[in-house]
Formats: sequence, C-alpha cells, structure tokens
Amino acid sequence: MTDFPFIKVQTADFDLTTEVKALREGHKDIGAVVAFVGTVRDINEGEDICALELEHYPGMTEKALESIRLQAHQRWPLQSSLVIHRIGKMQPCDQIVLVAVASRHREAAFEAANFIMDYLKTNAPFWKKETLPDGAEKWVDARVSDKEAEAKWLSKTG
Amino acid sequence: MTDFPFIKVQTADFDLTTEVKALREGHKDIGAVVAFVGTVRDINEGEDICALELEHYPGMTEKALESIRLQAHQRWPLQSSLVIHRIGKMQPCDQIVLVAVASRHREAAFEAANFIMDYLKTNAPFWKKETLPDGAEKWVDARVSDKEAEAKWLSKTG
Amino acid sequence: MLDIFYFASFREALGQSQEQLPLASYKTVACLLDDLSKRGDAWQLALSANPNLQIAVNQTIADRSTRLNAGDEIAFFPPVTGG
Amino acid sequence: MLDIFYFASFREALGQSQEQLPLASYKTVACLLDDLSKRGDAWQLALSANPNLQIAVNQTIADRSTRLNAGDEIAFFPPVTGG
Repeated sequence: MTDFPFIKVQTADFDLTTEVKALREGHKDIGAVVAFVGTVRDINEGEDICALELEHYPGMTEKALESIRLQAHQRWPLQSSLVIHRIGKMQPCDQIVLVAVASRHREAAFEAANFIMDYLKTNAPFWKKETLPDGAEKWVDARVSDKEAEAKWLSKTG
Repeated sequence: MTDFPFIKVQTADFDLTTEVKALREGHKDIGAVVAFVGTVRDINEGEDICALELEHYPGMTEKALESIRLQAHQRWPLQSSLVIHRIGKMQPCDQIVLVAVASRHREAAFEAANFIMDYLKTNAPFWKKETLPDGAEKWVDARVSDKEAEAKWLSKTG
Repeated sequence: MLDIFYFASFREALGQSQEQLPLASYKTVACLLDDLSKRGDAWQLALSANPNLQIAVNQTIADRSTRLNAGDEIAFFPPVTGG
Repeated sequence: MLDIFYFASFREALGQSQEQLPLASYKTVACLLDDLSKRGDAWQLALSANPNLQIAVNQTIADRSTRLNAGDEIAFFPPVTGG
C-alpha cells in the first residue's frame, strides 16, 4: 500500500502493544516511548456524533506523513517513529490515529510525538465527516487552535 | 497491594493495549490518549548495562504517585490517568514504567503525561541499581536534568 | 493533459472527484481556477471565493502562482481535519 | 518509639534497612540525625555530611526541622532515580 514502512494508512484498527513492539524492534538503547492515540469522541462542538468517516488523498497522504516524520527526526535525536492513520467509517471510541516515537530520553520523545501530531493535523490530507443522530452528515471544520498549535513549533528550538 | 486503583507498583510486566483499554473504559468523550513507556536501556552514561534492579519505599511510593496524579488532574482537564511502575530485577529492553493519560484534546494529554513523568522522576521513591558486565553493581545517580525538567512546570500555566 | 482531483466537501459540492483537462490553456494554477470558476456558483464558491482553498500540485502543497506542466496532478480541497 | 527506615545506597552503606529508637531524645529530625551520625564515618557521610540527603516523615517529604511524635515513621534515602 505504501513505500514507507513507518507510515500506514489503513481501514483496519491497530493494536497498541503490537505497534510499539515493532517500533522498538532492533533498538536496544531506547529509554522512552511516547505513543499518542486519537480516538472518536461521541460529542464534537456540542453535537452528538453517531459515526465518523475519514476521507484522504491517496499518495499525497503518505508523502505528507513521511515528510512530517523526517522533520521530527531532523529536529530531535529519535531512534524510531511511526504513524498509523485509519480511513473509512468509524464509531465513537474507535482508534483513529497512532503516533509513536522512541528515543533515548523522554523529553525528545514527548516533543517529537507532539510535533508530529500538530503537523499531521494541519498538513496531512485527511477529512472527517460526522453523522449526527438525525442522520445528517456534516464535514468537520478545521480548528483555528490546530493552526496555532502548528505555529508554536516555528519559534521553538528542537 | 494498594488503595489507589490508578496506581500500580508491581514486579510483573504490563501490556500496553490492556492498560490503555482500562484507562479509556467508561469514558466516551476521550479524544486523545498519551502513553509514556520508560524502558531499560543497554547503556547508561557510557557504560554497558546487563541488568537493573528497582527498589522502592512501599507505602510512600503509592502516596507520592497518587499525589502527582491528582496534581495533574487539577492542572489539566483529564478524563482519566494511570501510573504503573515495576520493581525488582529487569533486563535491557524491559518496560519499567507506564504513564497514560486520557483527555478530550491532545494538548492536555501531552502536557499532563509529561508533567507526571517529570514529577515521578524526582518525587517518587524509587532507586535503580545497575549491574555492569564485570558483575559490579552501581546505584544510579540522580540527574540534574531531571530536577530542571521538574522545575520548568513551576513557571508554566496549566 | 492535467489530472484534476477534488476532495471531501469539494467533491460533494462539485459533484465529481476527478477529471482531465488539456494543459494548453493553463500556464498556472490561477489560470485553471479562473476557468473552473466560470462553471457556476458552486465552483466559484469553492474555488475562487474561498479564502481557505487548499491546492496541491503533484501531491505537494502549492498556490495560485504555481506553474503547470503536462501530466501534472492538481488537487483542490478544504483545510484538512484528520488526526 | 520511632520507626526508622534506610533505602537504596543508604541501606547498603549503613548495613541495615530499619530499626526502632525511643522517641524521648529526639524532638526533631535534626536531633535524630545528630545522634545517628555519631555511629561512625558511614553514618556521618550518608546523613550529616550529605547535601543530597532526602528525609521523609510518615511517608511525606520532610526536612531537618520537622518535629517528631510517638509512632512516627522516618526514612532516610538518596535522591530518587525511578521512571
């Protein structure tokens, strides 16, 4: 599906233990792993959510995610990292995205995982459509706070 | 072993998927989970490590961890959090500690998990002893950078 | 030829996900957008009158001034909302 | 009585993990430390001459000025290194 072994865009769910094990495989001097899991909430901007559908731009998605991952590796001393993003139909409580980062020390791992998520939110071509209780469908609006979260990294030193 | 259901001090290993599932149980409006896993590195301060032994202060450990967890909940809007810390003998690559935090949005989850780890490092009564290749045992020295990491939260607003 | 893609709310509002157009008349993304906007209100709303329009050329973020070449893949979409 | 605990490198250097002492002579942690330090070099090194000495009374971080009461649990240990 992709040429990037540490990037997966898939309809299937993922297992945290399995993925973190794969992330750590072959690296003995890892001291810190930070894993972020984004999940479907049952309420968004005050409205009940019954289902969520994730559309993406095949090809560009993988390139964008790989570019974000490489920027993180240039900025922090990481042993490894991976990004999994699901597409298709999902229910409340489902896992949507996994960003996992391994490093010698915890600060780099926390910062890099946070950075990858902030950039993914504003640069990876995914779009969410919610289904409301009355059956109506609604494209999710981009959040201003996501742009602000991305911008904060410009003034930070890695 | 403890009166704090979200604090576990145990010799047994833990499974990430199982623990994150328990963390999320009963909370539907979680949008973000951040899990930190600390692992035994095979090298520390330039020396090869063959084994690690974790000693703790039973009773005070649980109180200290619960206090740190509550401070995080006062500071950020969290749905739930948990801390698992292993004690006893461990090998390189073994998991030592898990801090997992669930929140509506990712920023609180990242910050709270980072905060709990920084405070755990300097306030929870655990001590590490390393076994070197020649069989010598050596107590690990506290790191100045850990004190600095803790101090940074004093000037930050939650 | 140029391959044009529309995603998410654009795909729905414009009633199509992709099309091919001859390169000849479009030196830049702006030229292409001007022409597409003449197709009707939905097109103008999504493409010309939309301050949040996102543009990618060959799967890399681009803008109106980006020059086009034969075989280019151009995509138009709203701000992304994944994660 | 007071329950005294020693952890990690202190436990090893002092050759014991816990002991009981009568409260009577020790109004504060400082009094207790002064007395323990008279036991020899290892005690002085770990307890009196150690700028990094950590003290807990009843499982809460304390300092030399903390007052002691009957039944208190006092612990001495080096800086923590978990996580």
